[in-house]
Amino acid sequence: MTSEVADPAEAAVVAPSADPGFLQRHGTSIEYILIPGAALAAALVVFGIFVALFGKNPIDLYFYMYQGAFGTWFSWQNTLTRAAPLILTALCAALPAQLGLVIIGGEGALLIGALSATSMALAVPFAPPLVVQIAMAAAGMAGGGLWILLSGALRQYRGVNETISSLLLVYIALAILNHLVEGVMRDPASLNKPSTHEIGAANMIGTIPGTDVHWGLVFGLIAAVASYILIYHTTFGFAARVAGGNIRAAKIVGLSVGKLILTVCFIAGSCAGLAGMVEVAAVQGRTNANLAAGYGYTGILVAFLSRQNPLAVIPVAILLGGINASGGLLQRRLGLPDASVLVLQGIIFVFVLASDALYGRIGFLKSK
Amino acid sequence: MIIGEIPPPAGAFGIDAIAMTMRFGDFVALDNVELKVKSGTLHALLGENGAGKSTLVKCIMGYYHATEGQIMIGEREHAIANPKNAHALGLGMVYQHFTLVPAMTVAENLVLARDDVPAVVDWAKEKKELEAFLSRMPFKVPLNARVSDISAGERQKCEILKQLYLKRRFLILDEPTSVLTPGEADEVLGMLRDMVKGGELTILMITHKFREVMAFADEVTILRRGKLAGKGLVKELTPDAMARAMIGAEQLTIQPPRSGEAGGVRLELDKICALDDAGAVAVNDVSLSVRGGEIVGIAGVSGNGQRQLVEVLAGQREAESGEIRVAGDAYHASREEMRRHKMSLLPEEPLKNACVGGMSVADNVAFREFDRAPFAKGGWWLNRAAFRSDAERKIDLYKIKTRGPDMPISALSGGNVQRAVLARELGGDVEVLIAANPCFGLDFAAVAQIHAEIMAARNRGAAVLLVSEDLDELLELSDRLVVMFHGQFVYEARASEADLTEVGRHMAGH
Amino acid sequence: MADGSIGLWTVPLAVFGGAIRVSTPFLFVSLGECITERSGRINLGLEGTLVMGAMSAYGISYVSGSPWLGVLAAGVTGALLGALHAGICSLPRVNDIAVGIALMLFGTGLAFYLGKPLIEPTAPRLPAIDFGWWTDIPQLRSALRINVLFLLGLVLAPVLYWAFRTTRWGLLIRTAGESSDAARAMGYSVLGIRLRATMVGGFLAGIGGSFLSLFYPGSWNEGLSSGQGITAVALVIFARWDPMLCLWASLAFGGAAALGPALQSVGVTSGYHLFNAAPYILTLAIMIITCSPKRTLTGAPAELSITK
Amino acid sequence: ADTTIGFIYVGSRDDYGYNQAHAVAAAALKKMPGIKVIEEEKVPETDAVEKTMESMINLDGASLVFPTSFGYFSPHMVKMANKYPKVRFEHCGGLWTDKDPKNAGSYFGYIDEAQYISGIVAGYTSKSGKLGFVAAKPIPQVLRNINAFTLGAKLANPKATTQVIFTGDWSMPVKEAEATNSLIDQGVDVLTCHVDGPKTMAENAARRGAMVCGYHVNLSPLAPEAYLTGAEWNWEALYPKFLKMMASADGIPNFYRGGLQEEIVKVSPYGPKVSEQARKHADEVKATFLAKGLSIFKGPLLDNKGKTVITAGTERGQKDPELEKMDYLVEGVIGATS
Ligand SMILES: Nc1ncnc2c1ncn2[C@@H]1O[C@H](COP(=O)(O)OP(=O)(O)OP(=O)(O)O)[C@@H](O)[C@H]1O
Ligand SMILES: Nc1ncnc2c1ncn2[C@@H]1O[C@H](COP(=O)(O)OP(=O)(O)OP(=O)(O)O)[C@@H](O)[C@H]1O
Ligand SMILES: [Mg+2]
Ligand SMILES: [Mg+2]
Repeated sequence: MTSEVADPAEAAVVAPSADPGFLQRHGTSIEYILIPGAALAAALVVFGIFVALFGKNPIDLYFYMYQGAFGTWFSWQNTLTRAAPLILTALCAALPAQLGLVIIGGEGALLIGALSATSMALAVPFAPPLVVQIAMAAAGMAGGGLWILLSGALRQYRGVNETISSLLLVYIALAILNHLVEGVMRDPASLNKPSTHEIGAANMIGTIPGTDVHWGLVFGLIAAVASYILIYHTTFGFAARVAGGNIRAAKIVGLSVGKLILTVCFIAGSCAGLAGMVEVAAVQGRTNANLAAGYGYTGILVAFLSRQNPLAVIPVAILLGGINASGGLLQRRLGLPDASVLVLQGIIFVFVLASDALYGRIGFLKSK
Repeated sequence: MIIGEIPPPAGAFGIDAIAMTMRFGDFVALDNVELKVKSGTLHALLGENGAGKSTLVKCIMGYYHATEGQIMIGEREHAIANPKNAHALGLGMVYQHFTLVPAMTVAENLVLARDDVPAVVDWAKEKKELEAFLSRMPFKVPLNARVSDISAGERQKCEILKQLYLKRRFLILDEPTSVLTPGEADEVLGMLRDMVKGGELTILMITHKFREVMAFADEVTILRRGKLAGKGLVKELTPDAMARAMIGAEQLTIQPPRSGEAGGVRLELDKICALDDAGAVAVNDVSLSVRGGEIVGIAGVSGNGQRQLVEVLAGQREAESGEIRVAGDAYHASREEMRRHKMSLLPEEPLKNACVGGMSVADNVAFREFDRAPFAKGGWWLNRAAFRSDAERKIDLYKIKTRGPDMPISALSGGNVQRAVLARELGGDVEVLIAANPCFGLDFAAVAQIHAEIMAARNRGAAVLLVSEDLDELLELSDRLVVMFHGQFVYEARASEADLTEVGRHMAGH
Repeated sequence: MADGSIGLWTVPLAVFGGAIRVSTPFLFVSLGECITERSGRINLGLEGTLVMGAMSAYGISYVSGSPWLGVLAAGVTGALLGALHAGICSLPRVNDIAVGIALMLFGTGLAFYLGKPLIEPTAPRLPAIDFGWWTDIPQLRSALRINVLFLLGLVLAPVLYWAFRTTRWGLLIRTAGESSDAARAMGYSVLGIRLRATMVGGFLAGIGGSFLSLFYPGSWNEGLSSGQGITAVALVIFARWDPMLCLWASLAFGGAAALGPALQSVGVTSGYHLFNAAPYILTLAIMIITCSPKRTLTGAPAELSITK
Repeated sequence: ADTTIGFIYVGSRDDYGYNQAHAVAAAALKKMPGIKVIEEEKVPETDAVEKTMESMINLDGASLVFPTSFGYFSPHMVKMANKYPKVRFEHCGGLWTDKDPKNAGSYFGYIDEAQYISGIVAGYTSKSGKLGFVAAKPIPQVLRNINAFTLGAKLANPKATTQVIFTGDWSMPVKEAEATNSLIDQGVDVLTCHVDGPKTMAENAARRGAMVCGYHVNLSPLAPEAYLTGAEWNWEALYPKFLKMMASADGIPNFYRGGLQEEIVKVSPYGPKVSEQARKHADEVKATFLAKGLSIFKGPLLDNKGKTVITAGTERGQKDPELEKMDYLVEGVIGATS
C-alpha cells in the first residue's frame, strides 16, 4: 500500500485531526454525562409543564422535589434507604445485559431470595446471629440466583426468550410465595397479615451506625463496585462482554457462551436475592406478600438509565430513590396523586432512551 | 408513472450521469464522476471494492441522494427523489445484496414489487398471469416456493425476472453473476443481451469478471477510489488495460512460492451433518481430511452448506452427527482444544463473525490470548498495558489503518477489520487454519496480503481449509480442491489437475 | 338440578364463559401486537396502552354518555401512544424493548393520574347481545351474553390472517418485518410502515382496554389490568405471529383465568394461588415445549429485535 | 399553631372502598379549624411507610399520624413510635398490646356486627338460600366477617349457606368478577364481599340479577335496586372524637375498639327489596347492639367440618381476643381456609 498517504480521503480518516481542544479530546466522556443530564433536565421541564396543566406551580414542584430528596439530612437518609434495594435489583438487569440478555424478572428473584433467606434463618434457630446472617445471605443469593438461572438456562438450552420467561417467573414466584406464606410456612400468630415466623430480633442486621439507613445500602455499593470490577477488570468480565457484544465472535474464539450465560444469570439473580434477604433481615423480619413492593421493576428502570453500567447504577438508584422519596412530599404539599411519580419516571425513561440517538452527534464535541 | 409527466418514449433509453459527487460525512465516495450509458447497449461498470460503483448506481436510482450532480434521461434532467420515482421512469435495479423477502413466496415477491399492487390481491388471477409471463422467459423459478427455500442461483434469476416482469426499460445489475456458476451466468447474460439487441432494454452492469465484460458488454466505465479512471468501447480494450485502470499504481504484496511437502493428517471431518437456522439439512454426511502443509479448497456456489460447515468447525453451530478430529483427538471447538491444537479461523464477514464492533481494536486483537499472561495477571486480572503494547505491535506489523488501539473496531474499514482479525489469528503459531471467503469485499492490496499470509502458513506446515466462492482464488492457493453441492462433497481433484468445466458442472449440480 | 345449581358443570361452564368474557383484552392486544411485530417492531408498552385505553374509554363514556365514543377514544389514545413509541424507536440506536418498558410505566402512570376522579362514578357500559335465547339454563344464558367487541375480535383474527396474505398492506407489513432492505429497495419507507403498524397495534390494544372498563369487569380502577397487556405480548410469541393462533391462545388464557374461582366454587380450595398463576405457568410451559435452541422461531419476523 | 395530622393509605385514596372510607373522614377533619391534614397514598407496607411517617414528622411537623393499614403496625409503626416519643401514632387495625409504646395506639371497628345484620337481611331476601362471599384472603378479619354474615343469615333462614371464593389479593377486579359469576352460576342470589374495592362485585352481581350487600362504603348508588344493605365504616364519627380525647387529660386509649354502639361502623339504609319482616328483625338486632351489645359468636358453635369451635355455654364477647385468631369457617359456609 504505497498510495495510502497520497489518497486524501483515507488520509483524512486515518490521520489524527489537527490539535483537538479539550472538549474534543474528552468528547466521549463528556457525552456520557452531558446527554443523560440534558435528557433528565428536559424530562423535568416536560413534567413541570404537565403539572402546570393541572394548576400546580412548577417552581414549587422543583423546590419540593429537591427538598424531599436531598434538601435535608433526613431527606438524604430517606433517599438512600429507598435506593438500597434498587442498586441490587438494578444489577439483576444490568449484569445479564452485558451478555445481551434483557432480564426483567428481578422482582421474582427478590421474592425467592427472601423466601430462601427466611427458611434458612428458621432452619438454624439456635445458631449465633452472625452465622444466621451469613447463612441467610448465602441462601437468599442462592435462591435468587437459581431463579434467574432458570431463565438463563431456558434461553440457553431451550431457546426460550429470557425477557418473557423472567417476567412470567415473577408471577409464578409471587404465587409460590403466597401459597407458602398462607400455607405451610405460615406463622399462626401472624393473624391478618399472613407471614412466616419471625427470624428473631437478634438476627436482624440493623442500620449503619449514625444513620437510620440499613446495611442493604452497603451491600448494594459493594455489589455494584464488585460487579464493575468483575465486568471491566477481570478475564471473566472480558469474556462476558465479548459474548454480549457478539455471540458468534465469542464462539469462534472458543468461549463457552452457555457457561457465561448461566454464571452471569446466577450472579445477577443473587444480587436480587440479596435484596430480598436484606428486606427480610433489615426491614420486615419475616417473609410476607409485602415484599412484592416493585423494587424489581424499578431496578430495570435504574439499569436502563445507567446504560447497564454497574457503577452508574449507584447514582441513578440514588436519583430514583430521591424521586420516590420526594413523591411523598409532592403528595402532601402539592396534593399531587401518587401516580405523578410514575408519570415522572416514565417521562425520564423516555427522554433518556431517546437521547441515545444523540451520541456522536454533538457538534462542538466532534473532532473536526 | 407520475401523473402529468410526459411519458418517456417506449423501448430502451439511455442515461447520462453528470458530475456526480457523493459524500458520506467526511468521506468522499464519488468525486465528480461522469457516466454515459447509451440507449440499447449493455454497459459495464468496473472498479475495485469500495471504488464507489454501488454508490453511483444507487444515486441514479434515488436510493441515495448525490451531494452534487445531475441525472439526464434522454436529454432531460430528472430529479429522482426515491426509488419509486425511478421505477416510474422505467428504471429498475437488481441490488448487490438480495432484496427478496426470504419468508415470502416467489409469487408474493413478484407481485409485491409492482408499483401498482392492488389493495386486495386476487391470487388466482395473479398466478395465472405470472405463469403466462414465465412461459415467455427462458428460465424458470418455482412460483409457490418460499424464497428462503430456493438456491442462491434461483434467487438471482428471480431478482432479474422480477425486473423484467415489472417491464423495466433501463436495468441496473449490481454484480448479478457473483452467485451463479459460469454456465448459469452465460445463460442469463446471453438472454439479457438478446433483449438489449432487440431494443427493449438498456443494461448497466457492475461486475468484477473481465470474462463477462469481454463477452457481453458494449462499453465500459471504470472507477477508482471514487473517481473516474477510464472508459471506452469494449472492443477497443484488453482486460489488462482495464485492470491497470482499476488498481492504479498500487503495489501488491508478493505471495511466497509454494514450498514444502504435505505431512500427516491434521484435520479430519468424519460424516458431519448439520442443520441450517430453519432446521433443514444443510451439511449432509461430509468427510474430509486435511494434512499439514496442505491447502484444501472447498468450492461451491454460496448457499450449498459451506457456511454451516464452517460454523460447525468454528464452534458456532452444533453438528447433528459426525465427528471432527484434530491431530487424532476429538474436537468440539472448546477454547482449550483450540489452544492445544493451535487453531486459527478467518471467517467471512469478520465484523459480524469474529469481532465485537463496540470494543476497541486492542481488545479485539486480544480475544485469543486475553486470559493468559501477560494479558491476565494471575489468570483473572486484566493487564491493560499488555493489551495496548501488543495491539500497537500488531497494528504496525499488519499495516492496520486505525487512529489508535483504542478506536472501536467498527470504525475501521472492512479491509482493516480483516487485517486486525488476521493479526489475531495468524499472529502466533498456527497448526490448523480455516478460512472462509477471507478476501470477500477487499481490494487488490488486501487480497494480496491475505493470500501471502495463507500461503506462508501452509509453507510453515499448517493444515489449511479454504472455503471460497471465488474459483480463481481457490485454484491459485489450493493443493487439493473439493466441490460442495447441496451439502455434500461431489467432486475432488488436485488443484493443478482440476478441469474448470468439470468443476463448474459439479458446482451447478450436473 | 332442581335448585338451579349446575354442580360440577360450573367448572367447564366457567372456563367456557371465562374464555368469552376474559379473553377479549388478550385478543385485541395480541392481534395489535401481532401487526406491530410483523412489521419488525416490538411494543412491550401495550400494558400501559391497555390501561390508558381502559381509563380513557371509561372517562369518555362517562362524560359523553356513549360507550361507543369511549371505545373510539380508547382506540385513538392507543394509536397516539403507538405513534409515540414508533416515533422514539425511529431514532437511530434506540432500543425498542427499553422504550416499550418506559411507555408501560408512562401509560400506567398517566392513566392512574388522570383516572382518579373516574373510580367512583358509573359510566354507561357497552351492551351485550343475548346469544343464549335458545336455552333455559340461566348459567349458560349468562355465559352467552356476549359483547360485540368479542365478536369483532373473533372476526378480526381470520381477517388479519387473510390480510397478511392477500392485501397490499398485509404484504407490506410483512416485508418491513422480514427485510427492511427489500422494503427500502421497493421504495417504501420502512419507518413509515412501522409507524402505521405500531399505531394500529396501539389502537387495538386501546380497544382491548375499553373492554375491561366498559364491559368486563366493567368499571375503572387501578388494579384493572394486572398484567394482561404484557401477557398478551408474550402470547404473540408463542402464537408464532399467527393471528389465528393468537385467537386460540387468547381463548385459552381467558379460560385459564376463570379456572381458579370456578374450582373454588365447586369445593377445590387448596392451592388457589397456584391455580391463579395458571395462565403464566401455561405460557411458560408452552414456550418451553415449542421453542428450540437450534433453529430460529418459525414465523418470527426476521427484523424483530427479540428474535435476532 | 395548627395541629398537623398525617394520613397514610396503603392503596389509592379514591378506591371507593377501604382507603376512601378513611380519606373521606380525613377530608372532614380538614374542615375543622386549627387542623391541617396531610395525606400520602399507595404507601407499601415496607420501610417506605417508616420513611413516610418520618417525613411527615420531620418535614411537615405532624404531631398525629394515622397509618391506616393493618400491615403498617409491626415493625414499622412501632419502630417510629419508639423513635419519636412526642408524636402520637394511631394505627387502624386494633393491634396494640401492653408491650407496645405508649405514644402509639391501635383502633378498629367490629364491622362483623354490621355484617351480621347484612346476613340477616340477606337470609330473608335470598330465594335459593345460597349466599355468596367474594373474599381476598383467608385471614381472621375476613373469616370473622364471613362467619358473622353466615350466622346472621341463619337467624333468618336456618338452612342458608354461604359459599366463599378467595381471590388471593386485595384488588383483583377480573378475579372478583369471575368469582361473582361462578357464585351466581352455583345458584347464589345474594352476594357480599371483603376486598379493597367492592364495586366490581356489586356491579357484576347486579347485572346478573343477584342482590348485593355492600362493604366499606355505601354502594347503593351503583345498584339502587339490587342493593340490600351493607357494612360501612364510620370513621367520620370516630376521628373528631379522637381529637377531642387528645385534647382531654386522658388522651386516646391505646387500644380502642368498638362496633355499632361506639359508632365506628354503621349499616347502610335498606334497599327497596328488603321485606318488612327482614327490616323488623334486622332493626331489632341492631337495637340490641346499640343498647347493650350482643355476642355474635357463642357456643355451641360448629365449624364447617363438624368440629366444635366454641363449646356450649361459652360466649365470646366482641372484645374477646380469641376472635382475633379466628381460623375456621362456621357451619353453613362452603369453602376452606386454605
Ligand atoms: N451509507 C454509507 N455510509 C458511509 N460510507 C459508505 C456508505 N455506503 C458506501 N460507503 C462507502 O463508499 C465507498 C464506496 O462504496 P460502494 O458500495 O459504492 O463500493 P463498490 O464500488 O460498490 O464496491 P464493491 O465492489 O465492494 O461492491 C466505500 O468506501 C463505502 O464504505
Ligand atoms: N462506522 C464507521 N465509523 C467511522 N468511520 C467509518 C465507519 N465505517 C466506515 N468508516 C470509514 O469509511 C471509510 C470507508 O470504509 P469501507 O469499509 O467502505 O472502506 P473500503 O473502501 O471498503 O476499504 P477496505 O478496502 O479497507 O475495505 C474507511 O476509511 C472507514 O474508516
Ligand atoms: Mg458494490
Ligand atoms: Mg470495503
